[in-house]
Amino acid sequence: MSEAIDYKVIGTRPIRPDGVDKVTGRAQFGADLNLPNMLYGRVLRSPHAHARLTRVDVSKALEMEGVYAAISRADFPENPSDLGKNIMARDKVLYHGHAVAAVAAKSLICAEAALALIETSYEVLSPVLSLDEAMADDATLLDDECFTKNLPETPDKPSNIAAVMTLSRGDVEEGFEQADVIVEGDYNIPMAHQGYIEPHACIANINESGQGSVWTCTQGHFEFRALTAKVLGMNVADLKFIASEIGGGFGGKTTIYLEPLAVLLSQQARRPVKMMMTREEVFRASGPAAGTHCKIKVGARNDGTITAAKAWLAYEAGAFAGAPMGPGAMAVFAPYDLENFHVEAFDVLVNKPKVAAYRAPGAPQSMHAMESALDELARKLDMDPLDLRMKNAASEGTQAPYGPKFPAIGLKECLEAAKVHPNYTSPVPEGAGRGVAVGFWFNVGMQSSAEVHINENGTVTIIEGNPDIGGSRASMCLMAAETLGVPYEQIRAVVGDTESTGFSNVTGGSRTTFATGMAVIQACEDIIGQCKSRAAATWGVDEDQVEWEDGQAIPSPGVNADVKPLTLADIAGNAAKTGGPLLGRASLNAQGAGASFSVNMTDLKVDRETGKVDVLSFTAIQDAGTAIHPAYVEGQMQGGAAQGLGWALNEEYIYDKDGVLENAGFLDYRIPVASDLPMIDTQIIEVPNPRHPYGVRGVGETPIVAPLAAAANAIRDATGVRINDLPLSPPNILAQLDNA
Amino acid sequence: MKVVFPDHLLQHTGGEREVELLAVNFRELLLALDERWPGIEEVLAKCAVAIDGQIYQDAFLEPLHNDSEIFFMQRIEGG
Amino acid sequence: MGAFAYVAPSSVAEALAVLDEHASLGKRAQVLAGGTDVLVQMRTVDTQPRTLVDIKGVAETNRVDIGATETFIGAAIPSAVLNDNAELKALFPGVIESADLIGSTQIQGRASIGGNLCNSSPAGDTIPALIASSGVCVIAARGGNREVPVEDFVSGVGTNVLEPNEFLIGIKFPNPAPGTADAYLRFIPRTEMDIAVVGAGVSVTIDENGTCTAARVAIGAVAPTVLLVTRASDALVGTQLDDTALEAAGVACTEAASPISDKRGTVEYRRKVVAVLCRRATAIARDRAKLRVRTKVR
Amino acid sequence: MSKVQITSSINGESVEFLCEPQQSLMEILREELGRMGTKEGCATGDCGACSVLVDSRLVCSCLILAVEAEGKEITTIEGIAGEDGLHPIQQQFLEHAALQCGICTPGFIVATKALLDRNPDPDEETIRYWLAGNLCRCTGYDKIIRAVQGAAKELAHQA
Repeated sequence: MSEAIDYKVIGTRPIRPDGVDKVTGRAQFGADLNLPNMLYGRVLRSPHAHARLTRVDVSKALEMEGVYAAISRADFPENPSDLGKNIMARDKVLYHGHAVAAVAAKSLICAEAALALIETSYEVLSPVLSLDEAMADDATLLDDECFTKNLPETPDKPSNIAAVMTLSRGDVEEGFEQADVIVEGDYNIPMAHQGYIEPHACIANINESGQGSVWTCTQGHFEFRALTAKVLGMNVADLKFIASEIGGGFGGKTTIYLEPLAVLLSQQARRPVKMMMTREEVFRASGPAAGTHCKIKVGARNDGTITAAKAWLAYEAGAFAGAPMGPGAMAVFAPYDLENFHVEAFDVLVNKPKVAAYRAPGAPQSMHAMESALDELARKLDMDPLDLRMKNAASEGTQAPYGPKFPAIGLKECLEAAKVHPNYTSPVPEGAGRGVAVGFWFNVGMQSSAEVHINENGTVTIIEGNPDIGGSRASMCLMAAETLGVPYEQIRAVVGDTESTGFSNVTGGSRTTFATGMAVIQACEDIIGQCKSRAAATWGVDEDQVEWEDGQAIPSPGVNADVKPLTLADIAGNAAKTGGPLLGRASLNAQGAGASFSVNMTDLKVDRETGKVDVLSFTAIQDAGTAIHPAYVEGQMQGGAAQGLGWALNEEYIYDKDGVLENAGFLDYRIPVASDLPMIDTQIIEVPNPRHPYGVRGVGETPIVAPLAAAANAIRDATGVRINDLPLSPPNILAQLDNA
Repeated sequence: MKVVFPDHLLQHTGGEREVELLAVNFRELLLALDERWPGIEEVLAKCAVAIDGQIYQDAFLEPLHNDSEIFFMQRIEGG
Repeated sequence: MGAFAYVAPSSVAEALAVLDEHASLGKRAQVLAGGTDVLVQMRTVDTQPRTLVDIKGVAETNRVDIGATETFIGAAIPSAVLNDNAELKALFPGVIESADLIGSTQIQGRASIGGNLCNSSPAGDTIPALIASSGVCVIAARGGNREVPVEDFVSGVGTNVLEPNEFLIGIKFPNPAPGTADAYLRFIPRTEMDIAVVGAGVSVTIDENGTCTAARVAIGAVAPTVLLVTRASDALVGTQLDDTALEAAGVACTEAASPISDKRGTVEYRRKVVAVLCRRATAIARDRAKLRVRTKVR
Repeated sequence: MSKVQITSSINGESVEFLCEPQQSLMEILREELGRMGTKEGCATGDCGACSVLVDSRLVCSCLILAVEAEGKEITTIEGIAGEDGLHPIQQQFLEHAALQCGICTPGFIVATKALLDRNPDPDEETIRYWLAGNLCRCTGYDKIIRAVQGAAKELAHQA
């Protein structure tokens, strides 16, 4: 670990600026705004998983009293993108729950009644519901125009395989020949949902000329504006998007569903239109994580050195292309220094909702397969599973499987910490099993903007463009406090709307504290420069004779000026005389986000008569770079662990033979409840990212990756039986124990 | 400098995985590559790139050195 | 299209009059107690208008009456209230723990035994426990109350013997004889918040020698209705309730079960686990009964 | 459709409203009365975000008809803080960073209030089972449980 830097406020755990509003019920989420004269919008959804939509007629609904607008495909621009077709079905419906029409009415009850008056006819087609079915040569096609991308030559006939991707190095077959031990496995994971507690909701208020505003719960209101404008053929400058507080997203609120519908309905009705998905609609018609089928083969020498690794990864894209098979393929072997590997990945259309990002999209599925295979390899080699990973671990300078050499990374530090952690060194509880696994995510930078306003009393207002999901406003305030040298309490952070601050990409990819933080720091540096110049003007000295220290301007050492230091408040109070208000700003496209690695371990107990799993302990160790607000870093690690465990143990999309989701509610889509989990121990490893002023890496996504295999490996340890397919639900476990 | 393409771009480079080129920044590199394989610039513009180990989603103005290692890769987004 | 209406009668007679009027006019009425099933159904699978007849204002449906020989539990009492009744808990621990398993703390603030029974789901948590403890439904009807043993109340998935102009007032139980105790177990994948994948309610009576003299075993979520498994009882009576006897009762449950595969479990899984729960619940009931051999609980 | 007039007490204040017989208390609280602190996560009683106290008992406001609120005393999240500021439960949630997105927080705080009102010193297992009907997808519950433990301690200290 690198030397600890002595920060003043970074690393402390102050109360978040939005906290009081959230514990008192004042915070306004997507559905929490009502406007005068507002209507309620509802969506009619397809009762079929795959059908030609031969007729849709909203005219009778429009005649109903209390109904002010009704729309269907005819109201949208021609030549839609896939996103446009997902927002509103055109010639085909491609999943059960696909939107086919929408109405706006004076009440929810009235809107619901109006849906029954919309006339539709369908020519039902057979649904394609599994990867095997979809990839078969004679498969029913979702899209006759889908020709597999990235092949050396474009194929001459369409298929459900939207794209393939390969990654390779060395010679795998030769590598396997060098191996003393080879393990192979075949792993299936069904679709799972992000399960944010707040359903999608928005209000659009659009005038006759197509100008107006949209209030919405989103991970990125600038990108929602861009996507909505594109789907509707509108001008982004005519639309103001305001991000409400957001009740969880985890990737699921990086794309739009309701917004274009609300905009069109509002424009037609000339009144504000509020739309809220029901929980059932969230499950049926927003984007879950891809279901996968992964095959892994790994060979090693007796000393544990991996000589070759091979992966075949098929991802369900849902109704439209775009499964995260690329990152899945790039992540699968990322923690390891491999000479010979080959990865082949597929983006496959099936009649299920179009998948969306879910925390480290693509990585949990492929890495579950690899980390399970490594557990088997360690058993065959009779080697400690952490030692096996350490033997092959990537470190600074290792050529990553996806190309470049890694800069400073913290995998080995995490493995070392795990090896001596009490959850690893203590005896495994009677009847339980212990599993370990490694997680990884790239993290990204991208575009961010920030403005820093110094108020007349020296307090600071930060305006940034990233919705705050997990406490990022607190992190922004901390980084600004550190940079400016003023107390945290003196700073407020605000998420501006699309008209009040510069463009920012979504809150996602673990980028906000990294990239938006970088913008905030630069904006603060801009302020410091201005303050120095104001102080110089006040004192009548040159700018280079002023320094900024502990939140005040002081004369540089050796400068002979008999002046008192000027605090931020002093300079702000006198701003009118020295050039007007103080406003700092920065906008950037942040590069150099640092990859983050984790090691998870868990003790699980299995009831061999019922297959029920008890989670006895869980430890998450992760290289977070510098932890700006450690409590929220721990929170990300704990939340990711809970989501990963949920996916491992009970969460799954269950479809009937017609492609109808059978568990579209929190009763049967079983996310972990409080009594399912123990306290989740965390250990933050801080290997600073050299590309960030304070060493931030990005934290939010890596935590969901390792729990899947850690749980599977613990159950293998507890029962002696390797169960390849998730979830490790009681019926699955009991069936596998009986088969063994 | 060394420029490396991933498998899915080989269809655009006639199967060449690695080339040596000279350019002072990334923008010039793209132009040089496009000269060699007309049309590839448009494809590469949609890629991320790693320059000496650092991943850039958009590297347009990044300076390059004679001994730089450049890997094109798929863009990463996140949740 | 009709509309929703809500009435809250304050007596049995008034409630019956409302139900009768609707029945005679062919209008739909539905009795509402805690509403934890009714409201969900109204919002999802059955959105058609109806008159909701809230019986919580009818005193009898809120009464707990622990008599010398029998106990009456009103149909509309929330689980949370039952759970706070220590005397009731001591008498029928299995029945109360079944009520305590319905949903979350919030659900228990509303959900009632009567509602659980009238919802008539094969997976209803209280039903196996009510049957095991020989519960009898007290039904308000126009000619006076009528009584139906719980095992005869549910007629199919979601259906029961109530006429449209009747409603359930409560359940009565014979007070447990010396050496008698009950227990209920259900299996769910999580620790809370799920619908039973399998449930088993057991009541046993043992004599001073530890010999089982009477037993009732009822199993849930493994057939269209909750089953009273007499062959399981037969396997227990006359034994010391040892492992062999428990095993045999479990096998009888597996044989009696005719489950389906659905999103909550497979046929094979349910058949297997029903035996496990029968064994485990019987062991709990047995251990409780041993503590009561010489003492009548009331 | 004929609306029904209802009078309830909400956070100690007498409130009259009109509702359709099939509307839930949650819908009326939010869409008619503007008490937006009570959140909708599922409307089927599975997530606990809409938790309120009705005559001091913890319930999901999505599973009560608004007409059933006649004459009842309802406490929502807006009624938890006292005249002197935040309730210790709210304060402890802040100090323990027991919220990330915050959508589940009002429900958790109302449910915690109901727990500590009846059991001032619950153990971890009791807390976890009591709160099993409140779903949180962000925190993994760890910091929430610690906040509840902290609140119990704080309240005992104040008593």
